[in-house]
Amino acid sequence: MKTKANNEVTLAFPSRSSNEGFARAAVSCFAAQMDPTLNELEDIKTAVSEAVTNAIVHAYPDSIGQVVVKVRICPDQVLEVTVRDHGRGIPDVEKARQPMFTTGGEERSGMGFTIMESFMDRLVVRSTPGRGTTVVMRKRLAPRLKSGT
Amino acid sequence: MKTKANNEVTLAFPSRSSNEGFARAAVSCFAAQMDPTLNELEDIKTAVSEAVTNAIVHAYPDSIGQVVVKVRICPDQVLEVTVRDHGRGIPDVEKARQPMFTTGGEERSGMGFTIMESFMDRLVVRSTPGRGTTVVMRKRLAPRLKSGT
Amino acid sequence: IGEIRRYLRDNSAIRVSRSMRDTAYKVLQVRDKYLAENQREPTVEQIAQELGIPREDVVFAMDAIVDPVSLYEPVYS
Ligand SMILES: Nc1ncnc2c1ncn2[C@@H]1O[C@H](COP(=O)(O)OP(=O)(O)O)[C@@H](O)[C@H]1O
Ligand SMILES: Nc1ncnc2c1ncn2[C@@H]1O[C@H](COP(=O)(O)OP(=O)(O)O)[C@@H](O)[C@H]1O
Ligand SMILES: [Mg+2]
Ligand SMILES: [Mg+2]
Repeated sequence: MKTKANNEVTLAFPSRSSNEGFARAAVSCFAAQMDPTLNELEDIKTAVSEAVTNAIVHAYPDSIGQVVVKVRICPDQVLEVTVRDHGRGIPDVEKARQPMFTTGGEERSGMGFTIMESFMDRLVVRSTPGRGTTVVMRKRLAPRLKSGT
Repeated sequence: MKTKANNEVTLAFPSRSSNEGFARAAVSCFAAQMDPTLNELEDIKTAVSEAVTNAIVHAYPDSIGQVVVKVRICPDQVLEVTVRDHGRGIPDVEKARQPMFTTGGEERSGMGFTIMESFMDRLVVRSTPGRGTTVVMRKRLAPRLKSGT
Repeated sequence: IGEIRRYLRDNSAIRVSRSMRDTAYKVLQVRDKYLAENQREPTVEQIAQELGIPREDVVFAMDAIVDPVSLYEPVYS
């Protein structure tokens, strides 16, 4: 089910680690249209950072592939961020989403999906092994008070 | 002739005026990888702003269409920004590039292309009436001195 | 003349990271002041208006500082 967006942007870039920071910054520049608080922005950036990092390190472990991030501003102050790769995919999504589950060895915490879940309101993960992964995250921002005080 | 890029990003968004600020900010976030000076970044932002504004106001005067911005970091500190639309196109590009030429009435200065030319090193404009316009701008940033003094 | 030239060169060589830290520092000051006065978080637009800069610049600046604590250290102390 797709909500109609008021505005949206698509970003596409190669899976280089230097682009993680770019993606995070670009999403927050776009989300700035919704007039968020700094805290809301921090939550969004943290979640985007985890999802994009996964596409960079897990989807394309030994090569450079395309990462596509779509940001949509939906009615009722809802922000939707989709991160898509065409990398190796996840064989068991339910298992991958468990806290501390990682295939990444020592330097990975296995907390990426857990962080996305807790900083956003909704997380949908679709994946096909060998075909790629799509992560959809939504967050509803607090309603804006009319300024005046 | 296409130079190989070290890194690149593509942004696609609808031609809403609120996206002009986003495009400018996103390009500068990406260009930040080149460690530009503030002046260089200001030049880039000004040029991008003119090109994107043209796509928003001239390419799609009474409708919303797609604007695609591609940013490439090329060897030798060269930044290339391409702004493409599929709007109404420009019948006479040479004339349109002249300082003060505008079809936009009172509130337009006709200085957009002149600004792009002077803030960037190179400007290529290709357009087909009824099909759209592509603006390619390149700027070579000053070589970075090794920091230390 | 050498003096001026050196000044110009140094001045134009200000890196974005430095200027962003500067803005980020001001953003955090405005946020803290607003929070103290209103008991709630200001929005990005409120901060942008207070500083007279575009919303995107507020956001961009906040991104430039990974560790907010470091902001208060060398340059400004
Ligand atoms: N985009 C992706 N492509 C392939 N595998 C992924 C992707 N995202 C996550 N995974 C798998 O899910 C696991 C859990 O991810 P996450 O919770 O972010 O923890 P971590 O990244 O620390 O391992 C990863 O170890 C990896 O096996
Ligand atoms: N993307 C575009 N699509 C259609 N026409 C364009 C586009 N960009 C520029 N033009 C035409 O070129 C003219 C000159 O552009 P510019 O130098 O930016 O001045 P201004 O925007 O102030 O008119 C515009 O008035 C318009 O007729
Ligand atoms: Mg992870
Ligand atoms: Mg113009």
